[in-house]
Amino acid sequence: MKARVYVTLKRGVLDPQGKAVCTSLHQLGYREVTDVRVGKCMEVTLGGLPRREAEQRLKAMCEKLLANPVIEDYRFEIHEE
Amino acid sequence: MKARVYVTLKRGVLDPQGKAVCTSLHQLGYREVTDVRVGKCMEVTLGGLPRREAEQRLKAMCEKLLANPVIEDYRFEIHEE
Amino acid sequence: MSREPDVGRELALQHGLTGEEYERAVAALGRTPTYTELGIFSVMWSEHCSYKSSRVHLKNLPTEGPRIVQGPGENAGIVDIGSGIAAVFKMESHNHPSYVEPYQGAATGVGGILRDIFTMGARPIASLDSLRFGALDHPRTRYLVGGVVAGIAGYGNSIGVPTVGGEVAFHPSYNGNILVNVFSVGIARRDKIHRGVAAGLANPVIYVGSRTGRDGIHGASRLASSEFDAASESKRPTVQVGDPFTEKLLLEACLEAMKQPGQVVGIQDMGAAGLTCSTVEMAARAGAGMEIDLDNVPLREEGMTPYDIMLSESQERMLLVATPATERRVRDIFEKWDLEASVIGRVTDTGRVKVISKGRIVADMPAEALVDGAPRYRRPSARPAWQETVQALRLQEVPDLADGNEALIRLLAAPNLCSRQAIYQTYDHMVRTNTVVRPGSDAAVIRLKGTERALALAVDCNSRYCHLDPAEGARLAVAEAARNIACAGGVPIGTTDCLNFGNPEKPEVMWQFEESIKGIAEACRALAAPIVGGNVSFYNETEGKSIHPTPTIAVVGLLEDVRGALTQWFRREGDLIFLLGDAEASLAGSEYLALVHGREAGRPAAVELAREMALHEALRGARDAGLIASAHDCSEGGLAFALLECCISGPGGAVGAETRLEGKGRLDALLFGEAPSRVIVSAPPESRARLEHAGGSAGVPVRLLGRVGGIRLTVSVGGTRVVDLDVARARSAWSAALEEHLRG
Amino acid sequence: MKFGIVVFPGSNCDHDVYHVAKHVLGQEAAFLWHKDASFAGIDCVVLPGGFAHGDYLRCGAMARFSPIMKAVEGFAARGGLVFGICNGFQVLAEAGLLPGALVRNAGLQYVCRDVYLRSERQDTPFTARLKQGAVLKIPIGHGEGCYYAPEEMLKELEERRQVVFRYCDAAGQVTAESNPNGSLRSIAGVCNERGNIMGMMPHPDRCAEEVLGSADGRRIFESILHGWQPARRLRI
Ligand SMILES: Nc1ncnc2c1ncn2[C@@H]1O[C@H](COP(=O)(O)OP(=O)(O)O)[C@@H](O)[C@H]1O
Ligand SMILES: [Mg+2]
Repeated sequence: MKARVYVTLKRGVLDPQGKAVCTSLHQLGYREVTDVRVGKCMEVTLGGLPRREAEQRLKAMCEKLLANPVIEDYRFEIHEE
Repeated sequence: MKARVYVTLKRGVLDPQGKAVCTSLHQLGYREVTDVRVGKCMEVTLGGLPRREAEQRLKAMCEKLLANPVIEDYRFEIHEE
Repeated sequence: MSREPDVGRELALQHGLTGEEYERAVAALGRTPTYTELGIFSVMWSEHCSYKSSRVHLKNLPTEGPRIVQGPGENAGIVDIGSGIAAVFKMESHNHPSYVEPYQGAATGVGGILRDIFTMGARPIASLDSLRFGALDHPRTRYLVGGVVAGIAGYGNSIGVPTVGGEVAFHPSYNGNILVNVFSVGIARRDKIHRGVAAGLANPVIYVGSRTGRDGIHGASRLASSEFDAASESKRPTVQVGDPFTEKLLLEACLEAMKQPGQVVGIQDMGAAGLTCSTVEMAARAGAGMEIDLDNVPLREEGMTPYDIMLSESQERMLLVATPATERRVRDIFEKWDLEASVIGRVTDTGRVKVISKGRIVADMPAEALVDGAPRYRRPSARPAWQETVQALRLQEVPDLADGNEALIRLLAAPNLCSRQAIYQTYDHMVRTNTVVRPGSDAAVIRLKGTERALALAVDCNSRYCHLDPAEGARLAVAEAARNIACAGGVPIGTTDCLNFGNPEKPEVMWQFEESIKGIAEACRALAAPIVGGNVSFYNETEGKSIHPTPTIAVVGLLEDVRGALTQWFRREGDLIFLLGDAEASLAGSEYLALVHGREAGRPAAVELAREMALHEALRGARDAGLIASAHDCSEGGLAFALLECCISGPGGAVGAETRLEGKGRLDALLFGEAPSRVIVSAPPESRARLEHAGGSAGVPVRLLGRVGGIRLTVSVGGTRVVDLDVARARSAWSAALEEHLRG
Repeated sequence: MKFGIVVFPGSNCDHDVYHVAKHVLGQEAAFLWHKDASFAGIDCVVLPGGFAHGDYLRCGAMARFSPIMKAVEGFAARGGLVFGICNGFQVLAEAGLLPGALVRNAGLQYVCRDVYLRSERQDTPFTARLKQGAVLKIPIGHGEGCYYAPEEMLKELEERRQVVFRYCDAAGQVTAESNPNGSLRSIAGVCNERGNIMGMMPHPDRCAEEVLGSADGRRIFESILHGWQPARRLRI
């Protein structure tokens, strides 16, 4: 089973990296871009758990380790294979 | 219009970050996790282009700036709002 | 497993061996090599690993001296610095990988040189980076600078070894082939030095560190030993990714294992050509043999063949030899640091490296034949026909200046002359709390805790000089690096080099190389700074166009008393300013001529090594006697630019100076002409007589130029003010320029 | 006094702090391996700079789960002094022992240079030797040192006077130009409510001796000595 975990900065937290990417895209001529936010995406492979339990455990992983609740939001999707 | 761009390391390319996260999850007791790969996800807001053209331009942005084709793969999805 | 290709001449050619080399390989084995063996030959006999084109010339370098503990031939050179401690240092290139993937290329370059240092039992204490990029207006340059600098920072900062200095230059000859040379120095107790030897029959051979993946297969033979072309793109999978965290663990674990005498018999990092190079070299150095079983090598990927495993260049791996009695303890130490350690073989006395996989012998080769038996070439060399042309410089065609202000303003923001702060500020240059003189002065000074002493470190090469006159350029590079050391108050004790050249199969390139070696040898001999190790990087070409010859020189100096360290900037209002050395300088090969007149021509002013040496001694004498407050080498940009740097490069802000130059001839040459063996010092007025006397007895001219003070730098020649600048404004323009250039 | 210096895999200023404690201050010092948890005889625990566990994911994120962090928490709860420098600050913030988070520098780059700090209060064990308003010259070396906390939390911090250091200019003025990383309210160091845990991004360990260009950092270590055992005041 694979899960994709997305971790993004909370609204309100400055994202200088996103801003820099946006500026670079403008310099390259992509003027249509009005905003960029940069986050992390993690592909987690896990084995042998019923989906319900996997969800619970992933939620715990996110809250404990994968995201910092002061600055980040997270969400995840589970894909069976 | 919003696009989500995912940039991940190519298969076979060492992902020290993913390795470290995986080890950490094990130490926290999440033994069911067998692999973690860490990538970037960018939320790009763009305005006023027909979808077809937006796709082409996003592809070019990825190849020129957002991903490093030497070690990274990318994919993106477009969401109209 | 898929069937291995049939080995024959054709396949050998595809592996980069020549027909004769293949025959030599067959003769060495007495049979046709297996596929794995062919792979091993191809990397061991690649230019990068075998030095086949350079060896005959490198022999001519001076490598001995009373302080030298270990000259070239080991992973790094070793120089005694007293109190039972030794400095262990070396410089390495990572040019091609950095062009292909700048961040990872540069990062793994740092990782590689650090392993060379701690392999010897030394703790790395400082690094320097010498970088060459193409012209700023070349479309890839900014991207490459960003990636390389971030890669050096990313790896060095993380692992906690300060990058305390370096150099950066831009020139179109590097448009398609940048240079990334990294120097590192470590400290070891003299009685705890380790070497890469596989000694002791039946001793266990232990693999430690990261798992082996498919990264970098054929990095040494394909990337580092052939020219670049459009097809290089397809070589991309050979890029390796660095993991500074694992290396940090490896560093600590290795040092811990080596601390206990006798616990580790021999140790070598797996750098270029990975497991192949480490097994073969360790066996050959000890005159012993080794038998390894690939089934015990920790792998990262599935389906790896013996060929892949032997040739992988995965980073952060080491090979060490313990004893049956110490094996357990060594493994415990690595376990403590969360690292894998697995016994992959034993030391034998057969003189052969035998590789087994799944019960089958996949390679069985004489170690000697792979190392000392490697081909050696005395390649044809010829002075290029254009050498004459570029050396011709008719100054009559170059209009002189009436006033130096405008030119100086241009120089201070020029890519090759402006402040490097934007780069070195992204490097942790203070970790380990030894950095007494930080980047931004002629040489960095690193104190040695527990002693009064310090090391001074500098790296240099002006490749325009080398292009115009390779032998002289090399002499000048050594002289300047040593002069930088002297300016900081140190005595040179050893040198390492990184010789970056084009394709050695071209006679002109070979000639440049030979000339450079001659120059380095002469200068190192004269300045008593023997070469203890280095690196040759050939094939720095793109589409047939070679880079300027770039023999980068790093000199390590010793200060007996760290409190005697000097910096380049003026320190006190009212101090007098002197020039030590001759005022005479030349526009030939100067930055000014290139920048303002777009010409790179002439023969650079030659260095007289005896005078250079006398200058250094006079300088140190004056420093020891407490006569001087600052010392700065006059290099690119000439006297006027050096004066300006003395005014604006101090961390506390700008300070003015009022100066007067005497000189006949052209004003541009007087202000911006370049010449070796010149140093600007500042000294309190009461030192004047003694300073002049000291210079006189050493045969070094001492000329009063003016006085520190005010908020402007003025230069008068024959009663006319030819320079008059607000130093605070100059400082901000100089400081901001590089960032602006890089932003575009 | 005995300093305990936590060694995480990836700590790289552990030796620097040890040197200050032992050779500059002449105190006792011991390394505490992250897998151990014995604090016997330790008076002040220091979490040094570096990149614990590679700083992968987020700085300090993984280090907070090292076995020793439970012990650090217990030690602090009993009133022990806990001092996080640079990466150590990041670890304490991730562990929730200090409020807020350290995020990527606004300029995106790692920055290594001297900055100035203003001491905001004297009544902590870490600043006993620094008058309120005192200005220190001190190096920074980080890529993720931008202090962030949500607005309400910032308000609370200010009300409870938990901001210990702010970036400022040489004259002690807090200005936008003197803020090297975009930290909110120019915050460079904070403490917990009780005042026995402090974290700061700048490196006092890098400026505890004149030969390194500034000895201002020594005053923080001396404060710890002074504040911890007033009986020893005369010896300093
Ligand atoms: N790539 C770099 N990394 C670190 N420091 C650098 C780098 N390039 C230049 N520097 C530092 O900037 C200062 C000026 O360099 P440079 O102009 O080459 O000096 P010089 O002319 O004395 O050789 C030196 O202190 C040098 O160490
Ligand atoms: Mg130089």
